[in-house]
Amino acid sequence: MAVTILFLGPLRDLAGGASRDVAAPLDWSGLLDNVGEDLADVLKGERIHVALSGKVLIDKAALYAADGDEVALLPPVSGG
Amino acid sequence: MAVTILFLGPLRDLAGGASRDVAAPLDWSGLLDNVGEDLADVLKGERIHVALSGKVLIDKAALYAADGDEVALLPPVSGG
Amino acid sequence: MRDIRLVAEPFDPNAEIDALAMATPDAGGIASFVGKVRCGEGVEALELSHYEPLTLPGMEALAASAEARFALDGLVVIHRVGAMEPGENIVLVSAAARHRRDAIEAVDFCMDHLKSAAWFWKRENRAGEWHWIEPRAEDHSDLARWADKSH
Amino acid sequence: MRDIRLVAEPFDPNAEIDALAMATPDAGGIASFVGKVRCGEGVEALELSHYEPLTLPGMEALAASAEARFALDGLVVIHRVGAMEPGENIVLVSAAARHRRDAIEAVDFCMDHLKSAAWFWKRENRAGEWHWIEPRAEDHSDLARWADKSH
Repeated sequence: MAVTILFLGPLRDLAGGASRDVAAPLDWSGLLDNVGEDLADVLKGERIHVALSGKVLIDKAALYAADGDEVALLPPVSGG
Repeated sequence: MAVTILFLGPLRDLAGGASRDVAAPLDWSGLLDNVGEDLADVLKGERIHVALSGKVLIDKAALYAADGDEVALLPPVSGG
Repeated sequence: MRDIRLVAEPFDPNAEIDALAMATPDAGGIASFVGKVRCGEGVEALELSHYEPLTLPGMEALAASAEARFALDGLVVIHRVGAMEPGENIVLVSAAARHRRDAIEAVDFCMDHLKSAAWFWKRENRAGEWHWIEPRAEDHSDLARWADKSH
Repeated sequence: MRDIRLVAEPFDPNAEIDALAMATPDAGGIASFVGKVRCGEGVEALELSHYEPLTLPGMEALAASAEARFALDGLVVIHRVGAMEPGENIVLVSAAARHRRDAIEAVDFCMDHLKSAAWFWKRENRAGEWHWIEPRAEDHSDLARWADKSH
Protein backbone atom coordinates (compact mmCIF):
# COMPACT_ATOMS: atom_id res chain seq x y z
CA MET A 1 0.00 0.00 0.00
CA ALA A 2 0.90 3.66 -0.13
CA VAL A 3 0.01 7.18 0.92
CA THR A 4 -2.26 9.17 -1.41
CA ILE A 5 -1.51 12.88 -1.77
CA LEU A 6 -4.43 15.04 -2.95
CA PHE A 7 -3.80 18.42 -4.56
CA LEU A 8 -6.89 20.56 -4.03
CA GLY A 9 -7.99 23.59 -6.01
CA PRO A 10 -5.24 25.45 -7.84
CA LEU A 11 -2.55 23.13 -6.40
CA ARG A 12 -3.82 20.56 -8.89
CA ASP A 13 -2.48 22.66 -11.75
CA LEU A 14 0.88 23.22 -10.06
CA ALA A 15 1.26 19.50 -9.32
CA GLY A 16 0.16 18.47 -12.80
CA GLY A 17 -2.55 16.20 -11.41
CA ALA A 18 -5.19 15.86 -8.74
CA SER A 19 -3.51 13.07 -6.80
CA ARG A 20 -0.39 11.01 -6.48
CA ASP A 21 0.45 7.77 -4.62
CA VAL A 22 3.78 7.68 -2.83
CA ALA A 23 5.47 5.12 -0.63
CA ALA A 24 4.51 4.95 3.05
CA PRO A 25 5.41 6.17 5.58
CA LEU A 26 5.50 9.83 4.61
CA ASP A 27 6.51 12.79 6.76
CA TRP A 28 6.51 16.52 5.89
CA SER A 29 10.10 16.63 4.60
CA GLY A 30 9.51 13.48 2.57
CA LEU A 31 6.44 15.11 1.03
CA LEU A 32 8.34 18.29 0.17
CA ASP A 33 11.14 16.20 -1.43
CA ASN A 34 8.58 14.31 -3.47
CA VAL A 35 6.75 17.29 -5.02
CA GLY A 36 9.76 19.18 -6.37
CA GLU A 37 11.28 22.47 -5.34
CA ASP A 38 8.76 24.92 -6.86
CA LEU A 39 5.70 23.26 -5.36
CA ALA A 40 7.55 22.66 -2.07
CA ASP A 41 8.11 26.42 -1.76
CA VAL A 42 4.38 27.00 -2.20
CA LEU A 43 3.43 24.30 0.32
CA LYS A 44 5.72 25.78 2.98
CA GLY A 45 3.68 29.02 2.91
CA GLU A 46 1.43 29.63 5.91
CA ARG A 47 -1.70 29.84 3.77
CA ILE A 48 -1.47 26.16 2.77
CA HIS A 49 -3.16 23.75 5.18
CA VAL A 50 -2.72 20.00 5.33
CA ALA A 51 -5.33 17.40 6.28
CA LEU A 52 -4.44 13.85 7.25
CA SER A 53 -7.29 11.43 6.60
CA GLY A 54 -9.91 14.12 6.89
CA LYS A 55 -8.51 16.14 9.82
CA VAL A 56 -6.75 19.46 9.32
CA LEU A 57 -3.34 19.42 11.05
CA ILE A 58 -2.58 22.25 13.46
CA ASP A 59 1.14 21.86 12.65
CA LYS A 60 1.65 20.53 9.15
CA ALA A 61 5.37 19.95 9.81
CA ALA A 62 4.26 17.21 12.24
CA LEU A 63 2.71 15.20 9.37
CA TYR A 64 3.22 11.46 9.63
CA ALA A 65 1.19 9.42 7.16
CA ALA A 66 1.09 5.61 7.21
CA ASP A 67 -0.02 3.01 4.68
CA GLY A 68 -3.52 3.82 3.37
CA ASP A 69 -3.59 7.39 4.69
CA GLU A 70 -4.80 10.28 2.56
CA VAL A 71 -2.90 13.57 2.73
CA ALA A 72 -4.87 16.55 1.37
CA LEU A 73 -3.03 19.75 0.50
CA LEU A 74 -5.44 22.65 0.95
CA PRO A 75 -4.79 26.07 -0.60
CA PRO A 76 -6.76 29.15 0.51
CA VAL A 77 -10.44 28.83 -0.33
CA SER A 78 -12.00 31.02 -3.00
CA GLY A 79 -14.02 34.08 -2.20
CA GLY A 80 -16.39 35.74 -4.64
CA MET B 1 -69.37 70.19 1.90
CA ALA B 2 -67.49 69.26 5.01
CA VAL B 3 -64.24 68.00 6.48
CA THR B 4 -63.83 64.23 6.86
CA ILE B 5 -62.00 63.01 9.96
CA LEU B 6 -60.50 59.52 9.69
CA PHE B 7 -59.67 57.51 12.83
CA LEU B 8 -56.91 55.07 11.96
CA GLY B 9 -56.01 51.84 13.75
CA PRO B 10 -57.04 51.64 17.40
CA LEU B 11 -58.40 55.21 17.32
CA ARG B 12 -61.34 53.77 15.38
CA ASP B 13 -62.45 51.87 18.49
CA LEU B 14 -62.05 54.92 20.73
CA ALA B 15 -64.01 57.10 18.30
CA GLY B 16 -66.73 54.51 17.79
CA GLY B 17 -66.28 54.63 14.03
CA ALA B 18 -63.72 54.87 11.24
CA SER B 19 -64.71 58.32 10.03
CA ARG B 20 -66.86 61.31 10.74
CA ASP B 21 -67.87 64.35 8.68
CA VAL B 22 -67.80 67.69 10.42
CA ALA B 23 -68.49 71.24 9.30
CA ALA B 24 -65.69 73.14 7.55
CA PRO B 25 -63.47 74.92 8.30
CA LEU B 26 -61.85 72.87 11.07
CA ASP B 27 -58.83 73.80 13.18
CA TRP B 28 -57.09 71.76 15.91
CA SER B 29 -59.13 73.12 18.81
CA GLY B 30 -62.32 72.62 16.83
CA LEU B 31 -61.35 69.03 16.22
CA LEU B 32 -60.58 68.41 19.90
CA ASP B 33 -63.96 69.93 20.87
CA ASN B 34 -65.70 67.70 18.36
CA VAL B 35 -64.31 64.34 19.50
CA GLY B 36 -65.05 64.61 23.21
CA GLU B 37 -62.78 64.97 26.19
CA ASP B 38 -61.44 61.38 26.48
CA LEU B 39 -60.39 61.09 22.85
CA ALA B 40 -59.11 64.69 22.86
CA ASP B 41 -56.71 63.77 25.67
CA VAL B 42 -55.39 60.89 23.58
CA LEU B 43 -55.03 63.02 20.45
CA LYS B 44 -53.01 65.66 22.32
CA GLY B 45 -50.31 63.05 23.08
CA GLU B 46 -47.08 63.39 21.14
CA ARG B 47 -47.37 59.89 19.67
CA ILE B 48 -50.47 60.81 17.64
CA HIS B 49 -49.75 62.31 14.24
CA VAL B 50 -52.16 64.16 11.99
CA ALA B 51 -52.25 64.17 8.20
CA LEU B 52 -54.12 66.77 6.17
CA SER B 53 -55.14 65.50 2.75
CA GLY B 54 -52.32 62.96 2.64
CA LYS B 55 -49.49 65.02 4.19
CA VAL B 56 -48.35 64.49 7.77
CA LEU B 57 -48.32 67.80 9.65
CA ILE B 58 -45.12 68.78 11.43
CA ASP B 59 -47.19 70.74 13.96
CA LYS B 60 -50.65 69.28 14.35
CA ALA B 61 -51.81 72.29 16.37
CA ALA B 62 -51.46 74.27 13.12
CA LEU B 63 -54.20 72.18 11.46
CA TYR B 64 -56.55 74.15 9.24
CA ALA B 65 -58.88 72.03 7.12
CA ALA B 66 -61.21 73.49 4.52
CA ASP B 67 -64.23 72.15 2.66
CA GLY B 68 -63.46 68.72 1.12
CA ASP B 69 -60.26 68.14 3.11
CA GLU B 70 -59.51 64.83 4.78
CA VAL B 71 -57.94 64.85 8.25
CA ALA B 72 -56.36 61.53 9.24
CA LEU B 73 -55.58 60.84 12.90
CA LEU B 74 -52.61 58.46 13.03
CA PRO B 75 -51.75 56.51 16.19
CA PRO B 76 -48.35 54.79 16.58
CA VAL B 77 -47.89 52.03 14.02
CA SER B 78 -47.82 48.40 15.10
CA GLY B 79 -44.62 46.46 15.49
CA GLY B 80 -44.39 42.70 15.55
CA MET C 1 -36.26 47.22 -11.46
CA ARG C 2 -38.52 48.28 -8.60
CA ASP C 3 -41.86 46.72 -7.72
CA ILE C 4 -43.65 48.11 -4.66
CA ARG C 5 -47.21 47.02 -3.94
CA LEU C 6 -49.98 46.80 -1.40
CA VAL C 7 -52.15 43.74 -2.04
CA ALA C 8 -55.52 42.81 -0.58
CA GLU C 9 -55.35 39.15 -1.63
CA PRO C 10 -52.88 36.29 -0.99
CA PHE C 11 -49.69 36.48 -3.05
CA ASP C 12 -47.03 33.96 -4.08
CA PRO C 13 -43.51 34.94 -2.91
CA ASN C 14 -41.86 32.35 -5.17
CA ALA C 15 -43.45 33.84 -8.28
CA GLU C 16 -42.39 37.34 -7.22
CA ILE C 17 -38.80 36.28 -6.48
CA ASP C 18 -38.61 34.40 -9.80
CA ALA C 19 -39.80 37.53 -11.62
CA LEU C 20 -37.10 39.55 -9.85
CA ALA C 21 -34.46 36.97 -10.83
CA MET C 22 -35.60 37.05 -14.46
CA ALA C 23 -35.36 40.84 -14.50
CA THR C 24 -31.85 40.91 -12.97
CA PRO C 25 -29.66 38.37 -14.83
CA ASP C 26 -26.46 40.20 -13.85
CA ALA C 27 -27.13 39.98 -10.12
CA GLY C 28 -24.98 37.52 -8.21
CA GLY C 29 -27.67 36.83 -5.69
CA ILE C 30 -31.07 37.53 -4.28
CA ALA C 31 -31.87 37.94 -0.60
CA SER C 32 -35.46 37.66 0.54
CA PHE C 33 -37.58 37.78 3.64
CA VAL C 34 -41.12 36.46 3.84
CA GLY C 35 -43.11 37.28 6.97
CA LYS C 36 -46.32 35.43 7.69
CA VAL C 37 -49.07 35.10 10.23
CA ARG C 38 -47.76 32.68 12.85
CA CYS C 39 -49.62 29.47 13.47
CA GLY C 40 -50.14 27.89 16.84
CA GLU C 41 -50.44 30.86 19.18
CA GLY C 42 -54.18 31.06 19.36
CA VAL C 43 -54.37 33.75 16.69
CA GLU C 44 -57.44 33.08 14.55
CA ALA C 45 -57.07 36.05 12.23
CA LEU C 46 -54.92 39.10 11.66
CA GLU C 47 -56.17 42.36 10.19
CA LEU C 48 -53.84 44.97 8.79
CA SER C 49 -55.20 48.43 8.19
CA HIS C 50 -53.37 51.22 6.39
CA TYR C 51 -53.98 54.73 5.11
CA GLU C 52 -53.63 54.62 1.35
CA PRO C 53 -52.46 58.25 0.80
CA LEU C 54 -49.53 57.69 3.18
CA THR C 55 -48.77 53.97 3.20
CA LEU C 56 -47.87 53.32 -0.43
CA PRO C 57 -45.94 56.59 -0.93
CA GLY C 58 -44.07 55.73 2.28
CA MET C 59 -43.13 52.32 0.88
CA GLU C 60 -41.96 53.96 -2.36
CA ALA C 61 -39.81 56.39 -0.39
CA LEU C 62 -38.38 53.50 1.63
CA ALA C 63 -37.49 51.66 -1.59
CA ALA C 64 -35.79 54.78 -2.96
CA SER C 65 -33.84 55.11 0.26
CA ALA C 66 -32.71 51.47 0.09
CA GLU C 67 -31.64 51.94 -3.53
CA ALA C 68 -29.62 55.01 -2.56
CA ARG C 69 -27.92 53.21 0.32
CA PHE C 70 -27.14 49.85 -1.30
CA ALA C 71 -25.99 48.84 -4.79
CA LEU C 72 -29.10 47.00 -5.96
CA ASP C 73 -30.12 45.56 -9.32
CA GLY C 74 -33.73 45.18 -8.26
CA LEU C 75 -36.07 45.46 -5.29
CA VAL C 76 -39.51 44.02 -4.61
CA VAL C 77 -41.61 45.02 -1.60
CA ILE C 78 -45.10 43.53 -1.34
CA HIS C 79 -47.27 44.08 1.73
CA ARG C 80 -50.61 42.47 2.32
CA VAL C 81 -53.46 44.50 3.83
CA GLY C 82 -56.88 43.49 5.12
CA ALA C 83 -57.84 40.28 6.91
CA MET C 84 -55.69 37.17 6.77
CA GLU C 85 -55.41 33.77 8.42
CA PRO C 86 -52.57 31.93 10.19
CA GLY C 87 -49.99 30.69 7.70
CA GLU C 88 -50.74 33.40 5.15
CA ASN C 89 -47.94 35.66 3.95
CA ILE C 90 -47.95 39.26 5.15
CA VAL C 91 -44.84 40.74 3.60
CA LEU C 92 -42.13 40.00 1.06
CA VAL C 93 -38.94 42.00 0.64
CA SER C 94 -36.59 40.69 -2.02
CA ALA C 95 -33.42 42.41 -3.23
CA ALA C 96 -31.16 41.44 -6.12
CA ALA C 97 -27.61 42.74 -6.11
CA ARG C 98 -24.22 42.14 -7.60
CA HIS C 99 -22.79 41.50 -4.13
CA ARG C 100 -24.56 39.50 -1.47
CA ARG C 101 -24.12 41.92 1.42
CA ASP C 102 -25.94 44.70 -0.43
CA ALA C 103 -28.86 42.33 -1.04
CA ILE C 104 -28.97 41.05 2.55
CA GLU C 105 -28.60 44.47 4.15
CA ALA C 106 -31.25 45.98 1.89
CA VAL C 107 -33.72 43.35 3.05
CA ASP C 108 -32.77 43.95 6.69
CA PHE C 109 -33.12 47.73 6.22
CA CYS C 110 -36.51 47.54 4.50
CA MET C 111 -37.93 45.09 7.04
CA ASP C 112 -36.83 47.25 9.99
CA HIS C 113 -38.55 50.26 8.45
CA LEU C 114 -41.68 48.37 7.45
CA LYS C 115 -42.01 47.07 11.00
CA SER C 116 -41.73 50.32 12.85
CA ALA C 117 -41.89 53.25 10.47
CA ALA C 118 -44.54 52.29 7.91
CA TRP C 119 -48.19 53.26 8.25
CA PHE C 120 -49.73 49.94 9.22
CA TRP C 121 -51.90 49.05 12.19
CA LYS C 122 -52.44 45.43 13.12
CA ARG C 123 -54.97 43.66 15.22
CA GLU C 124 -55.26 40.00 16.08
CA ASN C 125 -58.33 37.95 16.77
CA ARG C 126 -57.86 35.58 19.72
CA ALA C 127 -60.79 33.53 20.99
CA GLY C 128 -63.18 35.75 19.08
CA GLU C 129 -61.80 39.04 20.48
CA TRP C 130 -59.84 41.61 18.52
CA HIS C 131 -56.65 43.01 20.09
CA TRP C 132 -54.58 45.85 18.65
CA ILE C 133 -50.85 45.17 18.44
CA GLU C 134 -48.76 47.82 20.15
CA PRO C 135 -45.42 49.14 18.89
CA ARG C 136 -42.49 47.05 20.16
CA ALA C 137 -39.43 48.65 21.77
CA GLU C 138 -37.28 46.08 19.95
CA ASP C 139 -38.51 47.31 16.58
CA HIS C 140 -37.47 50.85 17.42
CA SER C 141 -33.98 49.77 18.51
CA ASP C 142 -33.67 47.75 15.28
CA LEU C 143 -34.58 50.85 13.31
CA ALA C 144 -32.14 53.04 15.24
CA ARG C 145 -29.24 50.90 13.99
CA TRP C 146 -29.53 52.50 10.54
CA ALA C 147 -29.26 56.05 11.87
CA ASP C 148 -25.77 55.32 13.29
CA LYS C 149 -24.29 54.08 10.07
CA SER C 150 -22.94 56.15 7.26
CA HIS C 151 -23.49 53.15 5.00
CA MET D 1 -35.21 21.08 11.33
CA ARG D 2 -31.76 21.16 9.72
CA ASP D 3 -31.01 20.23 6.11
CA ILE D 4 -27.39 20.60 4.99
CA ARG D 5 -26.37 19.26 1.60
CA LEU D 6 -23.78 19.28 -1.16
CA VAL D 7 -25.43 18.68 -4.52
CA ALA D 8 -23.84 17.89 -7.89
CA GLU D 9 -26.96 18.73 -9.95
CA PRO D 10 -29.16 21.86 -10.30
CA PHE D 11 -31.58 22.41 -7.41
CA ASP D 12 -34.79 24.40 -6.97
CA PRO D 13 -34.55 27.02 -4.20
CA ASN D 14 -38.33 27.57 -4.17
CA ALA D 15 -38.99 23.91 -3.45
CA GLU D 16 -36.41 23.92 -0.65
CA ILE D 17 -37.80 27.10 0.93
CA ASP D 18 -41.35 25.74 0.69
CA ALA D 19 -40.23 22.55 2.45
CA LEU D 20 -38.65 24.63 5.20
CA ALA D 21 -41.87 26.67 5.55
CA MET D 22 -43.95 23.49 5.78
CA ALA D 23 -41.65 22.14 8.51
CA THR D 24 -41.76 25.34 10.57
CA PRO D 25 -45.39 26.49 10.89
CA ASP D 26 -44.67 28.45 14.08
CA ALA D 27 -41.96 30.61 12.49
CA GLY D 28 -42.94 34.20 11.83
CA GLY D 29 -40.69 34.46 8.83
CA ILE D 30 -38.11 32.96 6.54
CA ALA D 31 -35.02 34.75 5.29
CA SER D 32 -33.18 33.35 2.30
CA PHE D 33 -30.23 34.04 0.09
CA VAL D 34 -29.72 32.45 -3.32
CA GLY D 35 -26.35 32.94 -5.00
CA LYS D 36 -25.93 32.14 -8.65
CA VAL D 37 -23.40 32.20 -11.46
CA ARG D 38 -23.57 35.73 -12.86
CA CYS D 39 -24.51 36.24 -16.47
CA GLY D 40 -23.00 38.78 -18.79
CA GLU D 41 -19.39 38.98 -17.62
CA GLY D 42 -17.86 36.64 -20.14
CA VAL D 43 -17.95 33.68 -17.77
CA GLU D 44 -18.82 30.59 -19.78
CA ALA D 45 -18.68 28.10 -16.92
CA LEU D 46 -17.88 27.87 -13.23
CA GLU D 47 -16.41 24.84 -11.52
CA LEU D 48 -16.54 24.36 -7.79
CA SER D 49 -14.30 21.74 -6.26
CA HIS D 50 -14.42 20.59 -2.65
CA TYR D 51 -12.87 17.98 -0.38
CA GLU D 52 -15.67 15.73 0.79
CA PRO D 53 -14.16 14.69 4.16
CA LEU D 54 -13.86 18.35 5.21
CA THR D 55 -16.46 20.30 3.23
CA LEU D 56 -19.70 18.69 4.39
CA PRO D 57 -18.64 18.32 8.06
CA GLY D 58 -17.57 21.97 7.93
CA MET D 59 -21.03 22.97 6.68
CA GLU D 60 -22.66 20.91 9.44
CA ALA D 61 -20.48 22.63 12.03
CA LEU D 62 -21.40 26.02 10.56
CA ALA D 63 -25.10 25.16 10.81
CA ALA D 64 -24.66 24.09 14.44
CA SER D 65 -22.88 27.35 15.16
CA ALA D 66 -25.69 29.38 13.54
CA GLU D 67 -28.27 27.45 15.58
CA ALA D 68 -26.34 28.18 18.78
CA ARG D 69 -26.06 31.88 17.97
CA PHE D 70 -29.58 32.61 16.70
CA ALA D 71 -33.03 31.41 17.78
CA LEU D 72 -33.97 29.39 14.69
CA ASP D 73 -36.85 27.06 13.93
CA GLY D 74 -35.14 25.63 10.87
CA LEU D 75 -32.09 26.02 8.66
CA VAL D 76 -31.36 24.86 5.11
CA VAL D 77 -27.91 25.14 3.52
CA ILE D 78 -27.48 23.70 0.03
CA HIS D 79 -24.27 24.15 -1.93
CA ARG D 80 -23.73 23.08 -5.47
CA VAL D 81 -20.42 21.46 -6.52
CA GLY D 82 -18.97 20.57 -9.92
CA ALA D 83 -19.44 22.40 -13.20
CA MET D 84 -22.25 24.91 -13.74
CA GLU D 85 -23.34 27.50 -16.27
CA PRO D 86 -24.26 31.21 -16.00
CA GLY D 87 -27.65 31.67 -14.36
CA GLU D 88 -27.45 28.42 -12.40
CA ASN D 89 -27.83 28.52 -8.62
CA ILE D 90 -24.71 27.90 -6.53
CA VAL D 91 -25.91 28.24 -2.98
CA LEU D 92 -29.07 28.56 -0.91
CA VAL D 93 -29.18 29.51 2.76
CA SER D 94 -32.65 29.74 4.23
CA ALA D 95 -33.49 30.26 7.89
CA ALA D 96 -36.88 30.15 9.60
CA ALA D 97 -37.27 31.89 12.93
CA ARG D 98 -39.85 33.27 15.28
CA HIS D 99 -38.33 36.75 14.92
CA ARG D 100 -37.15 38.21 11.65
CA ARG D 101 -33.75 39.45 12.79
CA ASP D 102 -32.65 35.98 13.88
CA ALA D 103 -33.58 34.64 10.44
CA ILE D 104 -31.87 37.47 8.53
CA GLU D 105 -28.72 37.43 10.66
CA ALA D 106 -28.41 33.65 10.44
CA VAL D 107 -28.43 33.89 6.64
CA ASP D 108 -25.84 36.68 6.73
CA PHE D 109 -23.66 34.68 9.14
CA CYS D 110 -23.82 31.45 7.11
CA MET D 111 -23.11 33.21 3.81
CA ASP D 112 -20.07 35.02 5.22
CA HIS D 113 -18.65 31.73 6.45
CA LEU D 114 -19.47 29.81 3.28
CA LYS D 115 -17.73 32.49 1.22
CA SER D 116 -14.47 32.63 3.09
CA ALA D 117 -14.20 29.79 5.58
CA ALA D 118 -15.70 26.77 3.79
CA TRP D 119 -13.60 24.31 1.80
CA PHE D 120 -14.49 25.28 -1.73
CA TRP D 121 -12.25 26.23 -4.61
CA LYS D 122 -13.71 27.95 -7.66
CA ARG D 123 -12.49 28.44 -11.16
CA GLU D 124 -14.11 30.27 -14.05
CA ASN D 125 -13.88 29.60 -17.72
CA ARG D 126 -13.49 32.79 -19.77
CA ALA D 127 -12.90 32.59 -23.51
CA GLY D 128 -12.00 28.93 -23.19
CA GLU D 129 -9.43 29.45 -20.41
CA TRP D 130 -9.84 28.37 -16.78
CA HIS D 131 -8.94 30.89 -14.08
CA TRP D 132 -8.86 30.12 -10.34
CA ILE D 133 -10.70 32.61 -8.15
CA GLU D 134 -8.55 34.02 -5.38
CA PRO D 135 -9.72 34.79 -1.85
CA ARG D 136 -11.15 38.31 -1.57
CA ALA D 137 -10.09 40.70 1.19
CA GLU D 138 -13.71 41.85 1.44
CA ASP D 139 -14.87 38.35 2.31
CA HIS D 140 -12.39 38.18 5.17
CA SER D 141 -13.51 41.53 6.57
CA ASP D 142 -17.13 40.37 6.30
CA LEU D 143 -16.23 37.27 8.29
CA ALA D 144 -14.34 39.24 10.92
CA ARG D 145 -17.56 41.08 11.84
CA TRP D 146 -18.82 37.97 13.63
CA ALA D 147 -15.73 37.64 15.83
CA ASP D 148 -16.40 41.07 17.35
CA LYS D 149 -19.93 40.34 18.43
CA SER D 150 -21.03 38.51 21.51
CA HIS D 151 -24.31 37.89 19.71
